[in-house]
Amino acid sequence: MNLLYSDVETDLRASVADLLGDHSTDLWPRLVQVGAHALHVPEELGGQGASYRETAVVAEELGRFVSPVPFLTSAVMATAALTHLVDDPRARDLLQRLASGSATAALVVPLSSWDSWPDGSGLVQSVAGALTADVLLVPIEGRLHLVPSADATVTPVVSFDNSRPLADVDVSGSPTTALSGPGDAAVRAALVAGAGVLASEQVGIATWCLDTTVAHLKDRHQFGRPLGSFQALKHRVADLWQSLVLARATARHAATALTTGDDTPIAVSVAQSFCSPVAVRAAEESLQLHGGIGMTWEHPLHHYLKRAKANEIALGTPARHRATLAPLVDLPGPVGAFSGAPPSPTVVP
Amino acid sequence: MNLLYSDVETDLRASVADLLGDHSTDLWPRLVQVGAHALHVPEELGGQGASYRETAVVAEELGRFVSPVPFLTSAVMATAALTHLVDDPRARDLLQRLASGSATAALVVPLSSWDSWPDGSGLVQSVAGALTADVLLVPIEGRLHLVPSADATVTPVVSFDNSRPLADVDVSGSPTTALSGPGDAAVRAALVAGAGVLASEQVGIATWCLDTTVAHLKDRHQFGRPLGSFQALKHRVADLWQSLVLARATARHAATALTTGDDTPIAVSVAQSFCSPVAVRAAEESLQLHGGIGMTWEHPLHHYLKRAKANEIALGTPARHRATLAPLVDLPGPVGAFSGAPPSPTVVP
Amino acid sequence: MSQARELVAALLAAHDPATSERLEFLRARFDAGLAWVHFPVGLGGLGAARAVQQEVDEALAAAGAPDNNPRRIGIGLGMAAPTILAYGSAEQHRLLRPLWTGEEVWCQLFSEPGAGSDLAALATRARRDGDDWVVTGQKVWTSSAHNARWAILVARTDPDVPKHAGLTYFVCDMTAPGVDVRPLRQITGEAEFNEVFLTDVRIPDSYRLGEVGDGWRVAQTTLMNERVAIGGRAVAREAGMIGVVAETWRAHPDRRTAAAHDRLLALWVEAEALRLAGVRLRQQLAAGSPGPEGSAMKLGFAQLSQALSGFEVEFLAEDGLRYDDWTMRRPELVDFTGRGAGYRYLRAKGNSIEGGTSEVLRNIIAERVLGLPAEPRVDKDVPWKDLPR
Amino acid sequence: MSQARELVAALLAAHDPATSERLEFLRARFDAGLAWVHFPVGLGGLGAARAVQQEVDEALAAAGAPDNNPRRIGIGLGMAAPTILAYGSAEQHRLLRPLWTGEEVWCQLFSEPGAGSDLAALATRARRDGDDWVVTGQKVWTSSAHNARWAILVARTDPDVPKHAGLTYFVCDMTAPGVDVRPLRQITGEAEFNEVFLTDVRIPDSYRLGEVGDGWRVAQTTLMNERVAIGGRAVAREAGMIGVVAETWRAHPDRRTAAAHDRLLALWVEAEALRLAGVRLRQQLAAGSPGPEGSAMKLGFAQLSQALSGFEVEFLAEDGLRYDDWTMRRPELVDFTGRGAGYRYLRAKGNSIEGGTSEVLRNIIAERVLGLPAEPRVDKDVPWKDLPR
Repeated sequence: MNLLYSDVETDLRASVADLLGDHSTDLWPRLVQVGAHALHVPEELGGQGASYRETAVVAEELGRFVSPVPFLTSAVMATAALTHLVDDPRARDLLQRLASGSATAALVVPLSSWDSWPDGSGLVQSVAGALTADVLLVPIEGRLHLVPSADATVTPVVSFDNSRPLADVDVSGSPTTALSGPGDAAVRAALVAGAGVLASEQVGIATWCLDTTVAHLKDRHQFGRPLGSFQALKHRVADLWQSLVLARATARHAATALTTGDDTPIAVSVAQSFCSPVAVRAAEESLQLHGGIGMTWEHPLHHYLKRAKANEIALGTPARHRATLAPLVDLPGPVGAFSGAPPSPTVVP
Repeated sequence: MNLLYSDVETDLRASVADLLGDHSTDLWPRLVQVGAHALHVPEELGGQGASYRETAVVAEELGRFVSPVPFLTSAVMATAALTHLVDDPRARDLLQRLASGSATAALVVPLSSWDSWPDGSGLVQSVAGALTADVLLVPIEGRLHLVPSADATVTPVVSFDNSRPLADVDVSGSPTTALSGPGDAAVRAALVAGAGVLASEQVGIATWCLDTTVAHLKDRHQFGRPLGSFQALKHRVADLWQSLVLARATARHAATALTTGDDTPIAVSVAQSFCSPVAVRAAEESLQLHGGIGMTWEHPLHHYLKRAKANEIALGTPARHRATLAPLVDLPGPVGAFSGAPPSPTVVP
Repeated sequence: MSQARELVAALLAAHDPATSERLEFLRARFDAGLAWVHFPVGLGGLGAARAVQQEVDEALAAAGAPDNNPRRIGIGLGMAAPTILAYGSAEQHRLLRPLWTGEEVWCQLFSEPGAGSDLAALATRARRDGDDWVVTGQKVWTSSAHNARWAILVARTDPDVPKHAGLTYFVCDMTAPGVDVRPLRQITGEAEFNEVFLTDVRIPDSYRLGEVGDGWRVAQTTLMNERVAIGGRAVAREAGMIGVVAETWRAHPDRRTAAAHDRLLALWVEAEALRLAGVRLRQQLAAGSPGPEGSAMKLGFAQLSQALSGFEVEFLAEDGLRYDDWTMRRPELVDFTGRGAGYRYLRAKGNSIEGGTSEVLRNIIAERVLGLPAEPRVDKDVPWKDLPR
Repeated sequence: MSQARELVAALLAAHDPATSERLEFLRARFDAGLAWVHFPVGLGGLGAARAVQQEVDEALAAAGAPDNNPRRIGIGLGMAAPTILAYGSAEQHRLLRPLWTGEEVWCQLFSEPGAGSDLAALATRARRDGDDWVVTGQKVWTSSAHNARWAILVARTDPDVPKHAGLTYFVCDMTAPGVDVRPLRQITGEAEFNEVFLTDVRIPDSYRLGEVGDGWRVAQTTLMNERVAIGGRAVAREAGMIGVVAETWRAHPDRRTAAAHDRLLALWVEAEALRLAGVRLRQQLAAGSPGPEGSAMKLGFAQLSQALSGFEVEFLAEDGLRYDDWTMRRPELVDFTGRGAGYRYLRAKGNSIEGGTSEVLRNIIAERVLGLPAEPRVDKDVPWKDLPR
């Protein structure tokens, strides 16, 4: 398991960063142009034939820029679900459309889903990516169904994180096409891939927060000295940096595990449960160390705080991932005790 | 509810501190001489007729000096248990002996007991105060039994906290005298009084740790400056002081509640669960801020660390007290979930 | 005490709250010396002990008398009034009556974009011009500025001396030409505060409070009263943020987990500890030995609000992903616990910044309470204009 | 690489591990250049890349060859040897062979009671006397001193210049008259370290490493190698403290609570994150770009050990109140996770102090990694003798 960034990955990061730093044009088409949306899709399905390691590098950059693109939802999650059902030609067709960049798709589950999700035959709340998706992937009674979003009721909701806007989705009454193959396993694959890649996004967010804070502390003077010369503040950013070193290692490991299929469940839940608190703390500390300016709408910091905090809920909170880990690492809970994850109204395995 | 120290309490503190600061003589007889061991015992039973508020002030000082005296075990816990059974003349007699200072007693439960304790008919491990007690109070089948310690097997154990040495106690085969009245309620009263007073002891420990650390930081120079001029260290002791302000308020409230009978269960569990982490953190931070010297046997700090950490377990860990609070403050746990306290081999209500 | 009781009775007799016009009643109350009893006679007070106030307030509230909506005019009552009383001329003292009745709202022009924790470094310039001062600069974090008739203002009158020595304190007419108030939107979406741009604003010298160059000392009076105000509130068990979050917990049995349960209980205990510390602090104040525990309260309040509101958002999980409204509102009163969980989370972030950052509080505790030595200071003897920025 | 393989084969052919005497084998291995392959030829090495070492070690271990018990002689291997190599004379280089074979144990005489984090402030004096230096002072935290034949020593040769400039680095014969080693008992009850009192100890000038006054720079080589050694160890999942505590958890189903469960899982995740960061760090080292992550590892290791061992004592509750043994032991090797939970808890407290405190590490990270400005320094240009103490 190589946890470093390869030269190819470093180049990829640089070109994605260049692209994201230029706010003048619509980001998604340009990401598609460089193939960033289909990195881990096999070449025979129209993708780049790279791996989740490269995909995770793009996710880091999207975190660093809090970019509002359907990368996680379409390029990672919907793609992972369809890849799982690729024996069905309709899944294969859609996958190729996604890989070509001519369409995006969204999995119709609440963004907070991890080990359970509601049946999609009724109203599904807080779905990410649905507002811009061309096709919705809806889990209904164990099968994944395709629904053109034009046929569904997609209602925008006021989202805590405006950079990943949510919608309530209702496909009851819409014509749906059931894909053959194990729909639940496909959803699970999508959630695992999403969670693993999301850890890298959190690393990107934390990286931006640390870098921006360090720059601010060097620049801003109080009491005749740069803020960054005050030891209490230095120690706090040193601690942040320390956490980020660890977070990056877990995120790289998760991306590698998604690629190799080795150690995947543990690697993903370790990364998810470790990286989210680091990203949230980085954003919170960054705000505090910026002082008043960090409380303003005008400063970009709040986008990072909101994205980091929403990501902490997305695809399983840290506590839920810890509960997932318990049996995997042979650390059982109290005898006869509750597992730690709240029951969901409609639980699908 | 008055949470301040009265003038009487302040005077009491000063005279106890004088006494404890003089290491030349055996402490316990001198504490008895000033009546510190029987403050909250009614005058008609030979006590001082003061209250748990004064008792708590003495406990604070005993914490500040990590004094190895049977105050908590005999003057607080055994006394509280016997007070509960005072209708039995044998209990009354023993209480008067304790109040006169001619004997000490110990309740035969593990020092870690809170909401459950083993039946005393077999071996009871890790009992505090038993090594020096004249009489043992043993809960057997719902009654409290008196056993002269000469008749019991009291085996010293190597204790983590040498300032409150423990013993394993076995009274099987010893002649015992059952006191009339509700023994379980008496044990419960002893544990509640002990836990409430122990919070003040923790405040005393934390106070010593903070004071000693501040003095060290003023005195010790590194890099040509007093350590206390380094902002990162200043902020850490400021945070300790802040926690201690809160801890002191909870400990005063618990002592007041033990006195008035008002709000007692909540006040005691709030104080216990709040003060122990503060005392442990104060001792741990104190060690770290002293650097290497704090790691030596020669420096007194380790006695405080060991006492604070052992106290964290004594009479219920913070987590157990939080579990106790849950129903009292209407914060129920997950539906159908485990209550948070581990089951004990022999549970007595 | 009985004097106050008699005066209350007389006021109520002369101005039946049931029939009196609100403002008329408040003016009469001020004139009766029952506004702030510890103020001097003639300025809304009786020269009485502070402790008497509570009795007066309770008696008037019991009689159904209107109050002056103190939260709405907090800056006037808590910060401007004590400073005007301490340093004001007789002419300036006339500002107190409409201040207290709420006819005239006050705001505070202290903070600047370049001077936050280091308030004494502020750059807004006041140049003497005849009987006036001409003021130019930018102030920030000004609540109520858009409603305010008056402001208290600190400006730099001498840049050639060290920063603390070159400041002067003024009363500023917010309707004067050159005062431009712009809403400052926060991360919550609201614009609770303002930026205030001052461009050649003329302030008569008679609006100066204290001596020229003495502004730092005058400002200390203002700020000390702010801290007392923050630390002094009485709260009931489970009031404030803990109450809201506990209700959220009770309302969602399906979302509870055992780990979250322990965490919430720990926060509940911390909230109760903070409440008890507040009770103890007020008892110390009442006993005449205030003590420095107020800074512990403010530190703890910020930490707890942030921990609780962060917990709540995570606990709500799916619901925590939603927000109530991002449109730019202009609330008249701040309510830290109002609106939704997302708002509470974001707003609480300000608690460790506004009114003195937690970092400055820790410095104060370390140096003034614990007596630790100050760090090396590089800006004490340098003319303000030469300080690195 | 194939050269090393050939040499290993030749060594094994000439000295069958099954029949060779241990010391004889180790000497032969040193002479074959297979001790530390990155050292020069003739000094136990081949002038090869560091990466080759692992292959050599594995091949020899597979053949059942004895090793030099590296943990027992860690200071010699990790600190003394690289410094002797970098600064030593040909005569001094002869110390390397018995150092590597373990025939001669080394210790380190750096820390003093008055100079902890501020090592450069040390007060032990070395005065020139003919061809010798005469050394007097007190050193502390010296592990292995009671077994050691040699020490690396930093002493002050010039108190009239700023502290960093007046130091000189020596090799000290621990059997020389005036060297008094006393056990230093720790809070665990053990005496793992020593105090070393030096009274008029004579050290020949030929035992000096580096120039007079250059001791600080020489010591940096020593300390840098210490840090690399700390950061460089490979660990398996659930190795070290987490493994012990996880086993305690598994062994006590009756003591488990849901809240403790979540806490333990969080610590397990942190241990795994630290392990992965270590893997990544070693990959960076292997790729030739070491990076500063070693300090993150040491910080994290100390935090985690302390959190885990504190958790374990509390989890054990009644059993956590007991200790295994308070008699003063003199362990030859430190085992952070050995003995009982109480020992682990107490011993872990040293992890954030020994080998550079966590506070110093945070300073280093902030200044050298993140590039934040240093704090104002008051001791840079002051003669050592005039520094406040």
